[in-house]
Amino acid sequence: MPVITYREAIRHALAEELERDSNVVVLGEEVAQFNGAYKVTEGLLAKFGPKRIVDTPISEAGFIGMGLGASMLGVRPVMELMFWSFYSVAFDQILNNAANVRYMSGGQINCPIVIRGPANGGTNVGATHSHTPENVLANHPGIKVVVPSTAADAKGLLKAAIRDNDPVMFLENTLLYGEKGEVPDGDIVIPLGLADIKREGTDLTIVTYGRSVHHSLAAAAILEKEHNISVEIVDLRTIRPLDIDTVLKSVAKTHRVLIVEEQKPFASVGSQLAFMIQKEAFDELDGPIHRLATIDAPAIYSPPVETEQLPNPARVLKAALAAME
Amino acid sequence: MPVITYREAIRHALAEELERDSNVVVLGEEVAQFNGAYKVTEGLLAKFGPKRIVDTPISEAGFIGMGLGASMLGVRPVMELMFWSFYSVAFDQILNNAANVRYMSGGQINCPIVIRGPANGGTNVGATHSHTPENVLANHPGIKVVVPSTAADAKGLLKAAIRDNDPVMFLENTLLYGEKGEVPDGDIVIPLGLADIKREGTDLTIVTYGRSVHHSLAAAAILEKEHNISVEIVDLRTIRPLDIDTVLKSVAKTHRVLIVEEQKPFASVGSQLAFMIQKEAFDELDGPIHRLATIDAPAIYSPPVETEQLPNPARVLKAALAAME
Amino acid sequence: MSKKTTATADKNDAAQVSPAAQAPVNAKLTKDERIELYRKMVRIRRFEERSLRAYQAKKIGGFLHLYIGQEAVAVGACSLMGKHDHVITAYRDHGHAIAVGMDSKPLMAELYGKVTGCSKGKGGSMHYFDPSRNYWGGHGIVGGQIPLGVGLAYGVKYLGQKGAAMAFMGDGAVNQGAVHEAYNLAALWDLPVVFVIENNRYSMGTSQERSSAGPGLAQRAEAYGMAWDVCDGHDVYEVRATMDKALNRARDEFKPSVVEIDTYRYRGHSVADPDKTYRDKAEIEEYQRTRDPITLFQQTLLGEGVLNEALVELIDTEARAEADIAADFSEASPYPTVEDIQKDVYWEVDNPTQRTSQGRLFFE
Amino acid sequence: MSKKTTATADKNDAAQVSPAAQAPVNAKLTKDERIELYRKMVRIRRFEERSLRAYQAKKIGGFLHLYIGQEAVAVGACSLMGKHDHVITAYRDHGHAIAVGMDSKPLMAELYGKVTGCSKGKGGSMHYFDPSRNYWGGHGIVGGQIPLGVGLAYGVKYLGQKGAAMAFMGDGAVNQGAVHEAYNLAALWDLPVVFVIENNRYSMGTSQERSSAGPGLAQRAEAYGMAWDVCDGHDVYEVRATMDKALNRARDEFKPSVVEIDTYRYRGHSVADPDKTYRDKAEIEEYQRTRDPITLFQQTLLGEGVLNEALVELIDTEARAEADIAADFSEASPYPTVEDIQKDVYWEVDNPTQRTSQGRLFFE
Ligand SMILES: Cc1ncc(C[n+]2csc(CCOP(=O)(O)OP(=O)(O)O)c2C)c(N)n1
Ligand SMILES: Cc1ncc(C[n+]2csc(CCOP(=O)(O)OP(=O)(O)O)c2C)c(N)n1
Ligand SMILES: [Mg+2]
Ligand SMILES: [Mg+2]
Repeated sequence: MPVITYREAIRHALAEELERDSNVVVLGEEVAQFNGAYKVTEGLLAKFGPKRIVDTPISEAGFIGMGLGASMLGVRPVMELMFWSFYSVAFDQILNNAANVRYMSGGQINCPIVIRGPANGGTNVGATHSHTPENVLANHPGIKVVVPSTAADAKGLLKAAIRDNDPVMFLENTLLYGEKGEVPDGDIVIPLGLADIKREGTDLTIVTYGRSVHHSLAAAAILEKEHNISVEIVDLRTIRPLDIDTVLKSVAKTHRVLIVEEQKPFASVGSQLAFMIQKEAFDELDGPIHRLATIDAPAIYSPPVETEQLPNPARVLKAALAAME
Repeated sequence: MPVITYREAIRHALAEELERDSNVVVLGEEVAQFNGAYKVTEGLLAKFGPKRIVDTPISEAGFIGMGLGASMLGVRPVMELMFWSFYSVAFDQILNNAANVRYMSGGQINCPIVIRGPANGGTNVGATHSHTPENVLANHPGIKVVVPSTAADAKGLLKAAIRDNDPVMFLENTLLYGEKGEVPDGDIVIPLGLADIKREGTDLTIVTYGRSVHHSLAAAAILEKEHNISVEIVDLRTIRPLDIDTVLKSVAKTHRVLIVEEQKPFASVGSQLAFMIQKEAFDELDGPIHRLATIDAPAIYSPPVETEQLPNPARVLKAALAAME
Repeated sequence: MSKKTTATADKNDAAQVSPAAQAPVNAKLTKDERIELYRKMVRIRRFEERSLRAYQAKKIGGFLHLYIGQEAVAVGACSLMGKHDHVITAYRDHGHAIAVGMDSKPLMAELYGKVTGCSKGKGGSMHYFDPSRNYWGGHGIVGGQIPLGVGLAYGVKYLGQKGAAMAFMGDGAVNQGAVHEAYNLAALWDLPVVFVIENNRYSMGTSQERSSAGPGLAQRAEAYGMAWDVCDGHDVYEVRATMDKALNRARDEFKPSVVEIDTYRYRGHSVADPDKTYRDKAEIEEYQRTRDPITLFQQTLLGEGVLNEALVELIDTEARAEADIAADFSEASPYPTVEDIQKDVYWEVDNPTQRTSQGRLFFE
Repeated sequence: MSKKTTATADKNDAAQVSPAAQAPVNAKLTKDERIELYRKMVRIRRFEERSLRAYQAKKIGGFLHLYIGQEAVAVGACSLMGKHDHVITAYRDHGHAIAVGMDSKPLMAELYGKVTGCSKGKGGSMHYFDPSRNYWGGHGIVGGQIPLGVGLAYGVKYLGQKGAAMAFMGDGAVNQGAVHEAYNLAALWDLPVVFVIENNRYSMGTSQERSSAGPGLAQRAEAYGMAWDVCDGHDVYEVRATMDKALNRARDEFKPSVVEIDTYRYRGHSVADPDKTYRDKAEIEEYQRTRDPITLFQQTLLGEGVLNEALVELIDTEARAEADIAADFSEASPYPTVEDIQKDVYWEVDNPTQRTSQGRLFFE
C-alpha cells in the first residue's frame, strides 16, 4: 500500500472530490496562491484553477457565512480555517447558521459544507492559537464533528465528509501533517461515526482520538512490556456521530476505562464519554472512569512546558496506571 | 424580609454597586433610554446619568471588547447582552481576550468585567435565541460562570461578581425575571463558588442550577408525597468555580444522583458533573448517575412543544423515578 | 397590446404622485400587475394586524416583529424577482414572505407553532423559509444573514446562472462586523448581491444617530468602492425603480450595491415594546397621515384609473378574510409532537435509507 | 538652550531629505532625542536578526513574525507617547515593545519560553505585554485587539485623563468585523483613539488588492465620519508628524482617526513563510536599497550633523551586543515549571489571601 503523509492524504481527498464533483469548491485564507499555510492545498490551484480554489480575505465570519449561503444552493464548499482557533470570530455563522438553518426551516434546507483546518496545541503558538473546539462544536445538534488520527482515516473521512449532506466540521492536526501512514489506493471512503480499534487489549480501554491516539499507543507499548497491562485503544475518529457501541463493547471486555483527550477538562468530549459509559455500562466498571486531559489553563507558550500541559506518553502512562489501581 | 422580583434584585445589585464604586459602568443595547429590553436596568439612567449607563450600537464584539479594554485600565464594566445567545458574535472577545489576556501577560493584567444577560429557552423565540452557553463558557479557564436561580442569589452573586477581579459571566433567565423571593436588606454578597442546598433529602440528590432548580423543587414535592422519595436539591449557583464538595457530601448521603440542566446534552455541565461524581465518589454510587437535559435538537419554536423539549417538573419526576430504579 | 396602452396611460396620470412611475420598470407594468402590488401590501398589513390580535389573544408566543408601515419595501423589491433571484432577510420577515408569494396559511400557522407552518412550527415568527420561492429566511441574529446573502450571490454566479441576491437588513444591523466582512467580499469578488437597508430610523429604541456614525448608512458602500443609492420606501414605484437598477447592476455586471430605503414602522419594535421611550405618538401619526405606503399607492392607482373605490374595498375585504382564514387554519392545525423535535436536524436522519454515517447522532 | 539651537539647525539640514523634519514635533527634537529614535530602530533590527538566528538554531519555537523593515512605524509613533497614551498591536509586536521602552532581555527570554520573559514564557512572540509602559500587547487573533484599543481610549476618557490609545493593525486586519464595529464605536462616542494601519502591502501571501475592496484602507474612515491620513512609514519624521496630528486630535478633541502608514516587511510573513509565491526578490531588494527606514534616517541625521560615522558604528555595535546579551540571558534563564501552568489564570488564585470565592477553579 502507498505510504503518504497525513497532509498528502487530505490533499488527495480534496483533489479527488474536486475531480468527482464540479460543485466542490475550496475556499480559505492562503489556500490558493500561497499553496496553503500548512501546504495542505499545495498544487490545487495549478490543477483546478481559481474558480475552484479561492483565496479569501481575513474575514472568517464573512466567508464561512458565504460558503454556507452557497451551500444552500447546492454548491459544496470546503472551507479552510487556517487554525480552528479562528472559529471564535465565525462562531455565529457556524453554530447559529450552519447548525440551525435546516431545523428552523423545517428541514427544507441542506447545508453540505465542510469546514476543515488544524485544531491542536503543541506548536508553541500560545493560547489564542491552540483551541480544540470539538466539544463546543459537538455540543450543537445539526453539526457533525470528525477528528482523524492517521493518514488513511484523514483521507477516507474527508471524502465522506465532503459527500455528506450535513455540515461537517473536520479537525486536523498540524503535528500530524507530516506523519506518514499506509493509505489504500483508490476511492476509500470511511463512514463517519465508526470508531476504530487501533490496538486490541484486555485489561484497560483507552478511549481517545486525534493525536492522543499516538500518545496512547506509545504508552500502551510500555504498559505491555513493563507492566504487563494489555491496553485496548479505541480511536473514536468521529465525535458526532459517536460510535459509543464500540466503546461499550470494549469496556465490557476490560472493565477499566481511561479517556485521553487534548481538551480543556471542563465539559469536554471526555466528560460526555464518562457520562455515557457510566450510565450505560455501570455494572461493567471495576473502578471509576479516569481521564487524562490538557492541564486546565490557557495554552502556555513555553515549548518544553506546553508538552507537559498536553497529553503525552508519560502522562498517559501515569494515568493508565492510576486507572488500573 | 422584603419580597422582590429576580429582576428587581439584579437592578438593586447594579444600583448599589454603581453607588459604591464610581468605576462601575453599565453598558449594553437598550440599557439606558429604553430602560432595558427586559427592564432590568429600568430607572438607572435617570438615577446615574449617561456616563454610567450607556446604550450601545448592535456591535457585541465591538462593545464587549471595548469594555474589556477599559477593564484593563481599572474601569469595571458590567456589560448587558440582551440575550446570552448573542455571545456568538462576541465569542472571540470573550473567550480569547477575556479568558486569556491575564494568562498571556504572565499575570500582569486583570479584567474585572462582568457580562450579564438572560440565557434560557422556554420563551418560544427559536434556536437562535435560546442558547445556554454555561458549558462553553466554563470550558475556558480564566472565566467564571454564575447562574442564579432566585432573587436573593441573583442579588448577592451579582454584587460578588462586580467586585471580583476576574471576568465573570452572569447568566440570568427571562422566565425568572418576574419571580419573587425574599431578599435580605442591605449589602448582601454571596461568594461565588458556594452551592446551596435548596431542599434537604435522603434518597436522591438532584444537582441542578438556574430555572431547573424550580422544576426540581416541584418534582421533589410530588416525589415526597406520591412516591415517598426524599430528594435533596443542590443548587450549584456557580458553575466555575464549582462547589463539588457540597455535591459529593450529598451523594455520600443519598447514593443516587440525578443531574437536571437546561443544556444540550453533549459535553454539557452535567457531563462534567457526572465525570467528577463517578470519579470522586464511585463507591458511594448505588447506581449510575442519571441526567435530564434539554432534548437534543436546536430549540423548537412551537410553544407547547418547547416546554417538553426543556426540563419541566413532569420530566424531572420521570427521570428521578428512573434514577431510583 | 392593450396592456401597453394602459401602462402608458398610467404613467402620465401617476406622474404627479410619483416621478418613479415613469421609470421603465414601472411604466411597463400592466394594470393587473399594479393591482397585484397594491393587493400584496394590503394583504401584508391585514396579515400583520390579524397576527397581532392572535398574539394579544395569547394564541402566539415569543416575538412578533410587525412590518406594518414598511410594506412597500418588500413588495416593491420582491416584485422584481426572476427565476434566479434570491431573498434573505432578518427577523422582521413576514412582509417578504408574502411578497415572494408564500401563502398566508402556513405563515400564520408558523406563528401559532403548528406543524402546518412554513417551518413546521420549528422556526417561529423570526424564522420563515421557503426555498421553493428563493426565500432563504427569516434570521434572528442581527446581521447574521448578510454573509449568507453574499453566499447566495456567490452560488448564483458559481452555478453560471443570471440572477441576484437581495440581502435585507435594518438600520441597526449595519454595525455588525459580519455585514462589513460581507460588503468587502461582495465588492472584492464582484458578486451579484444587493444589500438592502430598510431604514425605519430605529433599531429597537435607538435612533440612527445614536447607533451609527458617519454621513449615511448606504454611503458606507463607498468604503468598498460599491455603488449605493437611497430611496423613498413609502413609494412602491420608487422602490422598484431603485432596486431595478441595483438588481440589473448585479445580474448584468456582477456588481454589488447598497440600497438604503427610508421607511417607518408604526408598531413597537416587537409586540413586547411599550414604545414609550424613544419617539412620540405625533411622529408615528405624522407618518401614518402623510407617508403611508398603502394609502399613497392607493391614491396613485386611483389617479391612474387602475383602482376604484369598489376594488379598494374588495381587496381589503378579501385581505381581511384571507387573514381570518389563515388564523382559522392555524387554530385548527395540530402542533408538532415531541417526536418531531428531533426531526429536521440532520439530513441523514430525515433520509434514513440514504444514511451513510453510523453511530449516535443524538444524545440524552 | 543649546538643544533648541541644535534642533533649529537640524531642521534646515534635513529639509531636503524629509519635509516632515520641519514639522514642529520634529523640529523641537533635541539631538539626543534624534539619536534615540535612530538607536531604537537599530536596536529593533538587531534584536529581530538575533532572534531569527536563535530560531534557526531551534532555541525558539512557534511563530516568529519579524518587524524588519517596519521599524520607523513603531518607533515614530511610540516616541510620541505621554503618560496617558496607550499602545496595543497584533502579533508582529516586537518593534512596538522596544519602542515603548521595554528591555530586550525579557523580550528575548519570552521568545525562548523562559520564566524571565516579559510574559513569563506564557505568551510567546505574539503575546508581549507591559502594562507598566502602557503596552497592552501583542495579540494573535487578527483584528481582535482593535476593540480592546477602543476600550483603552474609553478608559482614558472615562477616568478623566488626557491621553490617547494607538491601536495598530496590519493591512489584512481591516477586513475583520471587529475592526468595523470598533471604528463605529470610536466615531460615535468621540473616543481618543488612533487606528494605525501598518500597510506592508501583504497579509501573509495576499496583496492588498486581493484582500480589500475600495479606494483605500484609511479612506474607509469616511464611512464613519472619521478623519484619516496616509503617510510614508519609511520616514520616521513623517510618521511622527502624521501621528502627532492624529494623537492631538484624540487627546484634545476626543476625535478618533485612522492613519495608514506605508511600510514593508523584508522577511516572510513569519519565519515559516518560504516567501516564494507572492512577490519577487527584486521587489524586496528595491525597498531595501531605496526605502530602508534605518538607512534613510541615518542619512538624514548624518546630513543634520547629529550622527557621524563613528556614532553610527557605535550604535550598531551596542545594538548587536545588546541582542547577544539578551540571547545569553535567555539561554541562561530557567523555563517555567509545570506548576506555573496554572498560575496567572485567575487573579484570585494568584492572590490567595484576598480570595473571596470558594469551590474549585481548576479541573482535571
Ligand atoms: C447580534 C444580535 N444582537 C442583538 C439582537 C437583538 N435585537 C433584535 S432586533 C434589534 C434591533 C435591530 O434594529 P434594525 O436593524 O434597525 O431592524 P428593525 O428592527 O428596525 O427592522 C436588536 C438589538 C439580535 N437579535 N442579534
Ligand atoms: C482571525 C484570524 N484569522 C487568521 C489568522 C492567521 N493570520 C495571522 S497573521 C495573518 C495575516 C495578517 O496580515 P496583516 O494584517 O497585513 O498583518 P502583517 O502580518 O502584514 O503585519 C493571518 C491570515 C489570525 N491570526 N487570526
Ligand atoms: Mg430599524
Ligand atoms: Mg500586512
